[in-house]
Amino acid sequence: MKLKTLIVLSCMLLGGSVFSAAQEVTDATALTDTAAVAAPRPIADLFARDSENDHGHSLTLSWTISPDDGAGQMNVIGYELYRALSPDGEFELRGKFPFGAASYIDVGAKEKESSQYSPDHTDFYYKVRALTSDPEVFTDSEIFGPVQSYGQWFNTGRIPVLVFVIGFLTTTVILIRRARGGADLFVRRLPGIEAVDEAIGRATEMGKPILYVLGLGTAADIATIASYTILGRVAKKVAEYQTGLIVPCYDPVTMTVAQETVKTAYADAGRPDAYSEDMVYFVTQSQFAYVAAVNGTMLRERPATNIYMGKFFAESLILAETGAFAGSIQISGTDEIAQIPFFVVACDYTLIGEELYAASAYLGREPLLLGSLKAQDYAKAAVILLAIIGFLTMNFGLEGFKELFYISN
Amino acid sequence: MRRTVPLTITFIVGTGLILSVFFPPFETVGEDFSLFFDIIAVFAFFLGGGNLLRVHGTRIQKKRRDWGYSFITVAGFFLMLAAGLFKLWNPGGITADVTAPGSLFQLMYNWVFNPLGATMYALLAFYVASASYRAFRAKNSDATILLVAAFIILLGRTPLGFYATSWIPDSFSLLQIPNLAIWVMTSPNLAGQRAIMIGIALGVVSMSLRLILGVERTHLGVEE
Amino acid sequence: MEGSKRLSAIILAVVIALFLVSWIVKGLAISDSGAALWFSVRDAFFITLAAFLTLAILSFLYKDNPYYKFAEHLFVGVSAAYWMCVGFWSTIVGNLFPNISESLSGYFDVPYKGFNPFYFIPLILGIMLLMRLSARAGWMSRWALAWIVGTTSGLNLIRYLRTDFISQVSNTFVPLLVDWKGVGPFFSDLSLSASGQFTMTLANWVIFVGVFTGLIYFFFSKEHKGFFGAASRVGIWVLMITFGASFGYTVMGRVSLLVGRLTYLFRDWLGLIS
Amino acid sequence: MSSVGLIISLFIIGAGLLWLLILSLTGREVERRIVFLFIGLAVSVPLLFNITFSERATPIVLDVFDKLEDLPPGSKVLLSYDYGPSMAPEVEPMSNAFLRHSLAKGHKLYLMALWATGQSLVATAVDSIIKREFPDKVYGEDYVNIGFKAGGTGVLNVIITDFRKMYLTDVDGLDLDSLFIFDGVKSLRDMDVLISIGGGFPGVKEWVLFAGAPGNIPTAGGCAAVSAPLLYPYYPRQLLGLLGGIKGAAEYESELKKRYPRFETMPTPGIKMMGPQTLAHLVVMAFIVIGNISYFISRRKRS
Repeated sequence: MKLKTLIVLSCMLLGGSVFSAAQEVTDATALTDTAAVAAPRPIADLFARDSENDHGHSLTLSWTISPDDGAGQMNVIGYELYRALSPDGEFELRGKFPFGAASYIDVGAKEKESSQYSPDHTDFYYKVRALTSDPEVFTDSEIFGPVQSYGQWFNTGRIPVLVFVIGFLTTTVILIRRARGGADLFVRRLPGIEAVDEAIGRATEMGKPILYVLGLGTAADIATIASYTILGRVAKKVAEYQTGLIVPCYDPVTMTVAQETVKTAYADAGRPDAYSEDMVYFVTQSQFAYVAAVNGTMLRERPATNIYMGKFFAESLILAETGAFAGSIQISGTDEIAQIPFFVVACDYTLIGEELYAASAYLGREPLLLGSLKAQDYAKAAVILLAIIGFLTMNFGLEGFKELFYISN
Repeated sequence: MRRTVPLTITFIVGTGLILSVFFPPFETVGEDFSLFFDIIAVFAFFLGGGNLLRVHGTRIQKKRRDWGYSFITVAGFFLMLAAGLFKLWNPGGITADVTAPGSLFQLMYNWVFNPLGATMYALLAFYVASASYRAFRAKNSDATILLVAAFIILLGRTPLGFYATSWIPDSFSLLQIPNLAIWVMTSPNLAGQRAIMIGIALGVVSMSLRLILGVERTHLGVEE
Repeated sequence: MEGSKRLSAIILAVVIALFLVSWIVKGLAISDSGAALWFSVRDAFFITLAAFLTLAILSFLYKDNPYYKFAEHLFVGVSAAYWMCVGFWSTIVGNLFPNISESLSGYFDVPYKGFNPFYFIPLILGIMLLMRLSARAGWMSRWALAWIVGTTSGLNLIRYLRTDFISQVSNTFVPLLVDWKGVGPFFSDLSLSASGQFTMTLANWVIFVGVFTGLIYFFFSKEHKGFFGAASRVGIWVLMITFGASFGYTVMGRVSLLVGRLTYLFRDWLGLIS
Repeated sequence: MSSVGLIISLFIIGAGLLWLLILSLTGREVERRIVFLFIGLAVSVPLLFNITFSERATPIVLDVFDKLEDLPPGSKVLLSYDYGPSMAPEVEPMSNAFLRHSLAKGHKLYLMALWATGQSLVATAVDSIIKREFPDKVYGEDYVNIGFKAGGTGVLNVIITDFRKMYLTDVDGLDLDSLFIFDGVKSLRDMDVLISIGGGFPGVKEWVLFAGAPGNIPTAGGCAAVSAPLLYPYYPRQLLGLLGGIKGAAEYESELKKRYPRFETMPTPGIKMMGPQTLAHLVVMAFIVIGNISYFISRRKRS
């Protein structure tokens, strides 16, 4: 929503400012330039069509600039676009542009009650007025029309995305089937995940708890959801070993899900009574206050192991350094590229980017999950292949290959 | 049943959102859903606030370690909550912007919240140094590469880096440390980032697919 | 034990005394500049408070201590309420009310946008989420969570494909040789400037090889042996360069943050520097 | 008094590091609080005692400096303020340095802004630098402020062919034709160099793509450190040179000080801000070296 408002606002601002700039040009020139201005020649080839790949209420216009724009008499300072419902009807101003402009997308609102409403399937007639520094002197173009706007049902500009979605989905489903059929799927070691079991054992021996930090992600981050799977696994082990578990949460929704996850894990481990609501608690939804509190917990509870999995930002190093100072073993994983270096430097084990997502499949060892992991590898192989082809085609000047990957909007 | 319904909801919502991208009439569904998400998150704040009070209440009640400090948390919470919800000291009254200058809310933000946050953030300057000292050691080939790359960048940002290699002629200026630092940032660094990014994108796509298909379901909790 | 208790009491007394001194001195300084009494008392209090809180957080570097605990607990309480208030005013009052209720919009003086039944979706889901506080209707909260997870996966799948995956892949399509002029000029110009085509070509090769080997490192279903093993080794090296470089590059930004806090202490509070 | 404190504190830092180095030769580890202490000193001492280091300009900065230096006096330099107050601490030192350099060299200076917030910053710069330090420079002859026009890249598209279609007057409402400095100036193509300061949108990148590259006009830039890596790829083909963050500003300032005796006493916020930075970087590097020494010594001892 915020983004949407922002875009709308900035469009309005931009539109408004171009408009006002054009306005200033006209007004000021009128004041300074008293000499008579000759009428400019009109623009040519005015053409309007429905805008592609949208939900209607929008028309795309193009024209050839007036011969007096930047050449000839050099007296064109801008254009105005007018629209009417019939060729001899009342023309309404739709836009103002500086000189040199030769195209415009006339977007109306789709809500009927809006003042900017522009109906679909309605005939419109357009004309473009070439302006001079004298507001009295201008030339209109020939009228173009009728033209209608209408919505498309399918956005062809996004075909590359669709192709990939379908390809990936098919591969995943096929591989999951194959895995279900009993095909043995190899998965390489992930030292960071293997260390988890070891670390829980160590915590049990030391009689100290395990601290699990889900990061600053909300439930809207896939990394956080990936983290639940690992949390579920850790909680189950912890329940079996009867070690303590501390899960301070940053986001209330995240906390809710984490509570469910841990509760389930304790039930699965056959110790539902050992679960306590105090294990998973909310701290605060403010980055550095959260860090301050977790830092305090680390030095006061002295957990044997700290596990950081999910989305992390600037706090990554503060947490990891304090944990190292407290003498805990630290295992981390994040998909936040800027923070991976800090975890790599300060933690004992780090799951780098994609490894975080692979971890859940690795832990589950279910054929379903392994099948999807295999599909990821196929996709990477495809990327490498494409990169080689791209490398070669670029060298022989075949830029067209790259264009295939162009997503229009 | 209690598990089937949630899995079905996830499947329908997920597939619907993916498809909406390709069909212009439904293009804005994603934005609307993100907005809905924000609204639901605010409801969750009440869960969070309630949980916070419960945790600290228990600490005070059971006189757990450091229970006295829990009073401070609770007091700070209620003071700020009152300042924000009732717009205390706000020159514009209840309809004014909550962060209007002069309001207690804004004062607390400027003089308590902000300095505390900024100082926590500033601790990073210290931790960057202690982490460099502890971890940048040539223990093996990987660690050595990490160390050398970091050292080149650090050197490139001090006059030392310039003086150390200023004798290199301009036609070989790539080998001068400040330029080398720029080159490292723009070439190998870019390559590494890109590999990680592609990997992450695939991981996210695959994970989302698993969630939508209901293969991954840990987050949904117990079967009752 | 007794001794350490007395010591901390003395320290506490000193800290409080210093706080009061700072409050008074600052207050006098502000009222000298012509501010009203109430404002100088208030501003001096807050300036001193901010300075002491800054020092309390910094004291954590030495060790955990009561002053840090105080600052930490205050911070947690204040920040939790801060986000609740902002969320309430901006989202519930700013976005939800204008779409569902004219009288509520009127009460809070926000422009009413007309009744939109779709806004009952988040309202209902939000209430469902709160249901988890009840033992019997707790299962309802899972429906809300399922909706959230569905939204998250649907939106992220497309977003990552479009912005990260496809665009990053096509950016890797770079020419192997950048306008070849012959062997001589190729090796004679090792400058950073792009007229040195060696640099440009090298950069393209590094990017290509880096992405190639980096992706091989991320292969999960292949054992890292033979060619794969060698390639993934190189991949790890590329990643290590990336991590080292990013780490080194951030140091400057982090120091700036500390400069900011110290400037506050030295200039705004103590007035040591101008 | 302050120089005594300065010497003492620098001595403490230097001797302390040396002592730690000697300790590390015995394979001993330094406690982290000691590391913290040194970082604290390295940042606060330069702040308190105003320590500065002479910066040596890197080619990417020197290229801009030399361009302004090599142009004959009277050349036309356009400076665009494309930033707001939040970015100002990092980039304002750059715009000030460009201002001083161009005027001292005798270039004609055209000031404008693509950010609305930039216009008031231009006005401040005119009052605090040009009027105060260059009282002999005449407005409308040696420099001009045409202010802000909205439209971002749209503005660039227009003024690359004609200033007067976008700007009829300067910021004070004076007709461009009445200003001596605009005699014979039609568009951006008449400028000898374009400089954009600011890393946001519209900013350096837009100047390169919409003005510098299509008009074949030398374009230079200055930006915050975070945006610098995104702009490096344009150097040096489309971008003459780039000042990245405080370091870039400090390098330019020191180059200016070196070549122009009149700027001996000018305020150099860039160089000043670099003091804590440089010292902190040196301390971090020293600790990396110390850490490796003690690591190797203790490993040898063990084996």
